[in-house]
Amino acid sequence: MAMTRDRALDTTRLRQDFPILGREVNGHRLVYLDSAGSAQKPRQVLDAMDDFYRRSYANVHRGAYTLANEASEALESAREKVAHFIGAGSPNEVIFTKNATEAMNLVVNSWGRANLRDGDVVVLTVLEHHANIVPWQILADQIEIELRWVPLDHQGHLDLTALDELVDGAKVVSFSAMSNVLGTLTPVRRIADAARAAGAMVMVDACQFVPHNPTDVAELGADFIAFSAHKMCGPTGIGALWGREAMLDAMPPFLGGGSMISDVRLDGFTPAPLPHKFEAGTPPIAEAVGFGAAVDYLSALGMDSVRRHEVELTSYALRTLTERFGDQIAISGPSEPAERGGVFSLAYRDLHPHDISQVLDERAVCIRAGHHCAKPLMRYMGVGATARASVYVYNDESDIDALSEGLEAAGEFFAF
Amino acid sequence: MAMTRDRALDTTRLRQDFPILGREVNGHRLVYLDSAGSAQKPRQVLDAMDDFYRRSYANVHRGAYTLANEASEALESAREKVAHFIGAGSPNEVIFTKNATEAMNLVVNSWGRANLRDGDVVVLTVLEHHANIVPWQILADQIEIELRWVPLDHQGHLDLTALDELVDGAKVVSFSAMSNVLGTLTPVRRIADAARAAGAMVMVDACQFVPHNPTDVAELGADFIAFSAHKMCGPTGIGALWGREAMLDAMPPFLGGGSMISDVRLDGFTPAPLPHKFEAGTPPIAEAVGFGAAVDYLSALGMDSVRRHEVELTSYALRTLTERFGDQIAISGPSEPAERGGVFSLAYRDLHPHDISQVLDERAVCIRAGHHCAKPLMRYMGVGATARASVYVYNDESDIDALSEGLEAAGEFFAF
Amino acid sequence: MPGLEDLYREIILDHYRNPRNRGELPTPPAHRFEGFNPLCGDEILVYVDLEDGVVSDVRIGGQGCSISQSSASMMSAAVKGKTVAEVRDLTTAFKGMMSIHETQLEGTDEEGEPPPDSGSDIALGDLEALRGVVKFPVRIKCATLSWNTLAQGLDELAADEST
Amino acid sequence: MPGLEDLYREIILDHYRNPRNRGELPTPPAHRFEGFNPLCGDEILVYVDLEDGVVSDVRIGGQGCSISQSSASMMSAAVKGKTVAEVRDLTTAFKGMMSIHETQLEGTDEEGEPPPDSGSDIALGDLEALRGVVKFPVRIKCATLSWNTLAQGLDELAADEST
Ligand SMILES: Cc1ncc(COP(=O)(O)O)c(C=O)c1O
Ligand SMILES: Cc1ncc(COP(=O)(O)O)c(C=O)c1O
Repeated sequence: MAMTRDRALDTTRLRQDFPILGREVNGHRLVYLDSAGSAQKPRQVLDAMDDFYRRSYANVHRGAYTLANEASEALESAREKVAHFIGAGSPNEVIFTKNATEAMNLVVNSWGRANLRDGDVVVLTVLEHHANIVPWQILADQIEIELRWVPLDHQGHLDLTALDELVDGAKVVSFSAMSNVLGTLTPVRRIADAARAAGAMVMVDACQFVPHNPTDVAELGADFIAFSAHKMCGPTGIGALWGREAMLDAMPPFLGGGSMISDVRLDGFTPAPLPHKFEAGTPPIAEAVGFGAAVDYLSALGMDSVRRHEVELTSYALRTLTERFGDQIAISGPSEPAERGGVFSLAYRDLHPHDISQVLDERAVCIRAGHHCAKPLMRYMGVGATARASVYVYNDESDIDALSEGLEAAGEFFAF
Repeated sequence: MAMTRDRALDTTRLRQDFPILGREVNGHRLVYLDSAGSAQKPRQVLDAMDDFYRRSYANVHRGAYTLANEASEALESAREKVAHFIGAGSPNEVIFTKNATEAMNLVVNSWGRANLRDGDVVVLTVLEHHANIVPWQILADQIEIELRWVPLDHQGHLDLTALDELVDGAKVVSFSAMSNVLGTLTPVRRIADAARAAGAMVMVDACQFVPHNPTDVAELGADFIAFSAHKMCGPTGIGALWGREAMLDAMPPFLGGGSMISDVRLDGFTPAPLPHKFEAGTPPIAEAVGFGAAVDYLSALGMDSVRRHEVELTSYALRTLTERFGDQIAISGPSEPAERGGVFSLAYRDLHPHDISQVLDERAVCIRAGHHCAKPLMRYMGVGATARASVYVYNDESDIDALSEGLEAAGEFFAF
Repeated sequence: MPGLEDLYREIILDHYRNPRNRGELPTPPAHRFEGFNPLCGDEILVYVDLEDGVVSDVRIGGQGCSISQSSASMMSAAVKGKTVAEVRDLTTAFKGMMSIHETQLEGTDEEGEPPPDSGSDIALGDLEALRGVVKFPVRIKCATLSWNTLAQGLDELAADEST
Repeated sequence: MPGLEDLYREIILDHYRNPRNRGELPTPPAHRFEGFNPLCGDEILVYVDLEDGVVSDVRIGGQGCSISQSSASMMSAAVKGKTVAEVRDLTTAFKGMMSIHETQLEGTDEEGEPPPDSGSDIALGDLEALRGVVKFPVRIKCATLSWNTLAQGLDELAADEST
């Protein structure tokens, strides 16, 4: 593909920022198409963490010495960056967790235990990731909540024809802003408005949304959103929960320990104010520094451009794969690029996802084969697994072409 | 201090491994005496993480491609290293958490909810860190457990004269193997044996023990131990829970989400086998790599040598500080180096810890001033805060001397 | 770096394309064992008829990748007519072959040789073709899925009968 | 890099060595307000006698570092004889001075000047000596502890009276 001047992102230049993309596997250049699983990291993020450890590392919030002070400022400035990135009203609304999964467990446990009673209804959708299903099922072992499921239409959109009935009487509506299997973007605001009108709390699993779209929590209309740094060019070991300050304030603590208290006596404790109330123990300090750097990196690219880039790539992928393979390929999810992100679950001939992925790996094309932590969705789709390719800022048309050629090769290899 | 050949560790050479120790603060070389708060990191650990991100990064356990495979092997090999470091019977007994605090919350929630009933007794000690107090207090809001407290003797040892009565009828005995304020090493085996004889589960907060002593879980005799990587030359964002396999096996999951399941259906889920059952969501992958590298680093030094080094330094500190300041200084905890670690809570004249720490910081001497997340102990000691200096592998006598001179200067500054 | 041909031997592809003993058996009298691979969602069904401690018939159902399907197909051919004790020995031998040997993972050239500690003198026959799988650690679970399903099923049966 | 002398002005050390209004007042009629700094464990007690909306007497108890103790001592001297409304204004002015101003944190040379948006025309007198604290962010909580304790106490009192 020739580069044209009016592209949303200059991927050729940008790829230089990602050391791992210079690697070869099996003699081929790495074609990384598993960013929905986890994104690669630019050197700006890696250097920020490394420099921090080499210059300013100390535990935070407790020491009066220079390093401790620098470390605390680094942590809190990362919190401000993340808050700003999603349009939060205050950094106090951003809780650092170990990943998005912990963020959702925090809400289910803290808000859930304080607010749910036997017989209460929690509405989920069938396209949810396990992280937004299993915590509710664990809670359901202790409080007899009823789970209701929003179904899908034939294109993998949420089927909202019965939305009003579904949310009627519900205490919670919790759903993903973008499916990590189908790529579907869900109408967050519409669902949130309906849910709030019905008096329900709204949590949004924004793991696949925040890394790929401009995010403004006020616009989304949810009470809580959860996301992970590692899917947005940041490090492992850190995620974030955003919540409305008044709701977080009213919630009981989740994990107990250092930092999350104002006072501890033998007979009880007084929790600290936000955000520390929900951050027990030594936080992921260097990881927060990396998270902040990731947010800086993405902001410099511009989230509008990131989204435009992915729409371009999505159009290219849908078009070229369909042109090449016709009805030998089925790509799940909405056919309209504006309604989806760059995540493509493929069914190709009758090849098993594992076998496709194996042949692709031989050519250094990395895709995910499996259930993508969405087994209820797999059952709903009537499959055990899918082969999933997903793109991010560093991918371009040549990566889609490599995928395409790899599929061709897999088809030949297993032809019979 | 001149170097002699028969020292336990060659600190002069070893300091070269720690980039941050080359830094100057206020024109002085950094004298880092807050390793009980968090330890500094050798380049071996930083490089391991950086290399991993630059060469082999991908999400784990889910992909069939080369990078995903390398990342999974890196994670599991780190688990094996940590397991080996503490003498665990199997890597399945090592659960990676975000920090030691989460590890203890995991036990309190999972084991606690499954096994404790109204009226049950949990025995703690007054020297506990908040991480081993507050989770129990949170649980006590839901199950009416009674907390009993082991007192201290005048030297800061646990007073075990009434041990048998204290553990009698208890369901849990949970205590620290080494105080992060007093430095006291507690008789873990003796307490564990008494507790187990009484039928109680035994959890050990080993945050200050594992980094500084050869550790063999079989010898300790506990059911669970918790510790954090960041206090043992490893990164932030990761800690570990070790538990007896049979006990972990019998426990219900704690956090729900991806990776911790074998199957998820709309009507329920089946947890995965150990260790994944307790590791919901994307784990701290690069952090595990760093944890493994930290364990390699410490193993290469030899934990016997690490302990000997700290006993040497402790003797030196206790001796020189007392010689210099006489009854103007009071150092908490056991006076016998063999009974303690290198953590020194100081009361110096009537200076406030904050003011001491401020004057020391001017000279780049980093100590901690505060309650060290042990407010019940502070109240027990009748103080609001202490000034705490603590040593690790990279400290030597010159650091103690710098502390000593700083104290002298603080005394002069505030003299009246 | 091992190549695709190490994994996908011709005989494996043949069993994948033409699976043996595909189908179901009426239960009872047959026993039905179910297994799944939580990593990829593959599911396998193994039906066995047992007569006097001998596997008189076997059928394979479910879905999976070429490795799990061909392994199941080969297994069905290998166990038919064997006693339960013989099936157990064969399973041990097969899983021995499938366990990861450091030297092989390092990528030395000993593809053809049996690992030194496979130790058993049980002939694996066609199953030898699956040896290449050990070089692709994530695929080992695919190759052993049907075997684990059958072994666990037989164990449970034995446990049921002894109570 | 700011030095110790920026933090520990002579007047601060003087209030630390010779704290004004140290002690207790009988409650009632006095009010007793308690505050603590969770980071370092410092605790402060502020006793105030109020007569017709005027702070007629004040005493300081508790323990803390030189900054929190001297700030409390200066506060006690500053508020005695003032109306509650005046105390509120003074608190606002003081906390305005204590809020972190980026430029000052960067370490420029404007130690002496009031930050541009402190804006109030209330004379802080001796309290100006605490201005250097803003360069030591962790110590700001020490300097504001007594002020927050008093302000919160007065707020609660007002709330109680209005119900
Ligand atoms: C004795 C003790 N327990 C628990 C902790 C908590 O460890 P973390 O903050 O890494 O969870 C610490 C350290 O802060 C400690 O010293
Ligand atoms: C939609 C969705 N939700 C939740 C998660 C869980 O994120 P994490 O594993 O970082 O906690 C993921 C990613 O795996 C995801 O794609």
